[in-house]
Amino acid sequence: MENTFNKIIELDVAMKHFRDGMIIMFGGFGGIGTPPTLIDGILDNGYKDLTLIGNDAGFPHIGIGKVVSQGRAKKMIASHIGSNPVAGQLMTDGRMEVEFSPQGILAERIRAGGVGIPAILSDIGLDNDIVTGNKQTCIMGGKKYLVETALTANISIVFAKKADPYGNLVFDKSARNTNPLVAMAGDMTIAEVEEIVPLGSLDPDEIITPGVFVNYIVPSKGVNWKWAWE
Amino acid sequence: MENTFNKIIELDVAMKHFRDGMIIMFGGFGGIGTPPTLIDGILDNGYKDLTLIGNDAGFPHIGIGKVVSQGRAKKMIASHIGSNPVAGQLMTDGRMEVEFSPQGILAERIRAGGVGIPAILSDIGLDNDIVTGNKQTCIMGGKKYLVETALTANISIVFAKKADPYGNLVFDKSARNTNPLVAMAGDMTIAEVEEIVPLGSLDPDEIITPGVFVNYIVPSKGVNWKWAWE
Amino acid sequence: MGVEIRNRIAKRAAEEIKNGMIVNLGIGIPSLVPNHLPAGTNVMFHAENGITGMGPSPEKGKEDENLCNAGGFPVSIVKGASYCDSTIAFGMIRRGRVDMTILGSLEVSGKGDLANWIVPGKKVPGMGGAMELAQKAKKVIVLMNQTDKYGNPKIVDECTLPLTSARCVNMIITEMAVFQISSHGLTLTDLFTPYSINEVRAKTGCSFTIAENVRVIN
Amino acid sequence: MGVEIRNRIAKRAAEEIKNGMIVNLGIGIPSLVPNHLPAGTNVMFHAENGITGMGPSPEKGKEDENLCNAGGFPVSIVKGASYCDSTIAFGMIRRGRVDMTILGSLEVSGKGDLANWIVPGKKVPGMGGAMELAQKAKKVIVLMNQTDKYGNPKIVDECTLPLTSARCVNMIITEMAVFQISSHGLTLTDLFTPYSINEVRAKTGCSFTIAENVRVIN
Repeated sequence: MENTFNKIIELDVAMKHFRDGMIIMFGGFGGIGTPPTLIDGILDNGYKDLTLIGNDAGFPHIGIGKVVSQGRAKKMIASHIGSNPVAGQLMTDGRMEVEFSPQGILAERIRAGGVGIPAILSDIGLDNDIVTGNKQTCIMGGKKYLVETALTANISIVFAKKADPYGNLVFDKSARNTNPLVAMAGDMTIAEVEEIVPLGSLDPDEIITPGVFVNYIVPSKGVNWKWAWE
Repeated sequence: MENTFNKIIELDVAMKHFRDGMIIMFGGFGGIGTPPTLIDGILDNGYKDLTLIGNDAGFPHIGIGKVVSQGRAKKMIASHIGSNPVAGQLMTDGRMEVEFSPQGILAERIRAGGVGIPAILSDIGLDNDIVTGNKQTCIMGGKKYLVETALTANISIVFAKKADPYGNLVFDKSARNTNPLVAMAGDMTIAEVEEIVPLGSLDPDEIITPGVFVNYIVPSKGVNWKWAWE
Repeated sequence: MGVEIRNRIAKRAAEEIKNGMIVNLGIGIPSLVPNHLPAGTNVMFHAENGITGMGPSPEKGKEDENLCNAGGFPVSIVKGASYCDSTIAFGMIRRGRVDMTILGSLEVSGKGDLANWIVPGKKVPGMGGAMELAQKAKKVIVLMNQTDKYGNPKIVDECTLPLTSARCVNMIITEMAVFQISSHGLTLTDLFTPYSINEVRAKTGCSFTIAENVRVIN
Repeated sequence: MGVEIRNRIAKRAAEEIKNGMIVNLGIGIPSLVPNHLPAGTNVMFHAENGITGMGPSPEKGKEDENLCNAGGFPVSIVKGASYCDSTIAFGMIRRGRVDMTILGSLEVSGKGDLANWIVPGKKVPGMGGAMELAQKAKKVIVLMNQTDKYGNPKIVDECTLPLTSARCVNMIITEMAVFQISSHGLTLTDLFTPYSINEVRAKTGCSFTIAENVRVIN
């Protein structure tokens, strides 16, 4: 494949962009759509003290769950961790801080970070201490709203079905989920893809994430986990 | 075509949903992507005193420009009207009120209305009277931001390349522009489409606007204007 | 709760689904609801992870590793289905385009307060999408047991557990009865055999009125 | 301004475009810039209406009625192009993914204030996407005449026209010279023949420093 934009790299090269203590945002929802090869790379390279931002904590051996289960995260911003009991235990033991955000609002906060909007106003969970926390409020038209701030990350990792050498991405079915949002929110975005196709072979109407948002493309070694339902 | 969801209707039936004085939001950008058949329907049925919300005022004889040129709008919310001198004249003469919003922020305000977010914070045009107007501000992290409120409409009209009977939409090239946003923001959304295809024949990955947001589908009589560049 | 009773609850819930609706289903009993829809009902099932038009679970061995519901379990899709990102899936909810959500609960108050996401002192799993659905779906139906495992009513005057959302539940279906909740409070509308209204009263933690014509369901 | 001079300005601007950049072009002289890029430069031209990867104008008769730039004029696309909605097109700008915008202006101050959208007392056309581009593109290059039609300098100490955005312009290219703008103010870096620095000074409304090695461009 012609590497016209120098975006196609090997896993070990991609891993050099990571550091201990980084804020990493990950695509995926219930394990599906989280890049397995990049996750294994992070584990194999021993990165730790990470702040993880994404929909959920996956399952103990699926998706971002593996990073959490191995104690590599000092903090997580997610909408739930119920599917990963290890995450719950780490939180209870005070070994991982967890900040909860309502699922749709979390997705919007990630998108806001991705499109350069500083915050959105929200009326979700207004009467709920865990949601409101120390969040700023804003009165508009006599009603109170929460100021839900944008989220960004040092590196975003996403999983796609296909990429061309510019990093234009196409996702597969419900593995799309939060990936197009996460792809925009990273200061650097690395996409793990199942297939790399020549420039010009993706239909421009069908591209979901424009390559503008993608810095690097890493070929996937394939989905390598056992599913929660197995 | 099987009309499983009773969404496919004729132009004259669609027109019965309009009223004088309504807030109408339209897809399109520089005339392209604005539904020509629905626009002609609005003109032929004499609807007036409309509030129009959309990217721009089109050209005098293209897109929403025709509605503006015939004096049917009492107000317009847009990012510019420079391509339609008639609009400028109506504004100068005090016959049409115009509220300007920076283009990308206008698009986000429409999207916010579409996804049920009350407002976004913005730092675009903060030092500009025309942008700030009487808008509320919000201090966050010591910085001032504008509260840019969501926009919705009584009816949204959009233009798509293909629809299935559920109203799932696929757009053509840059005629996509603001259409997917406008499609979400209407209390009722009517899509004018170039082609209606059987349920199940659109690739679910390639659908841009889920039919959830589309109430009615009207077959297009085709693009019938002369282009600005002709 | 036995399979038969769960199915009786699910079947009653299925009656609420009308042609053309967009419906979000929680886990547990709600997932049984589609099995009880009359053939030819055009309903689109919605998932928070970005599916409109979910179909039944695939046969074993035919699961698609990139296609799951919001809980991470394999599903299929129907004709007319589409995929979107999570912001759009929740946009449908917040914009009021999701006609109904059917979910389980720990407690519901007679005013319609919903408490289904957290038990203090136990693990805090996070709210997921429960708050958006409870606050913004056009109709919220709770399917649950009349009492908890200690025999205490789950329909109460005031919820003792932290609320997911206040005054959001429109209907409760238990193994004993069906209740509507409006601004006038709780009303019993249906009774499942063999229960009597007095038996229901004994297991309900708040007062309720009785509809004019109570339907009895076998 | 003659075609030759316009092309000289556009050619100099083209030098600023590096491989791999994402560039947004305004109308007028900026639209000539692509003609002066060395063959094989991998640059993606961005349009606010949702195109990444615009190509040249199509041949007459080959226009596509659903494919235009942000001004409504027909364009083509290159390999690797994609379409998106306007929020994403502006998301690219606000997120800092657009490397450069090249645009015209009515006035620019020595501090980099841009005034290019409104002349008070004349028609108010609206700001379009100018504010987002001026505030958020990583580099803002202005291509314009050294003076207005009355001979008054367009590079001024303080803009007299309402600002599009303050302190946003990084570079000005006129028919006489090229200026960089930094926190230290305005610096002349290039001089177009046959003009002298003194001639440029006479037609500039604010002071500027001279770079160590001024390049002279024929």
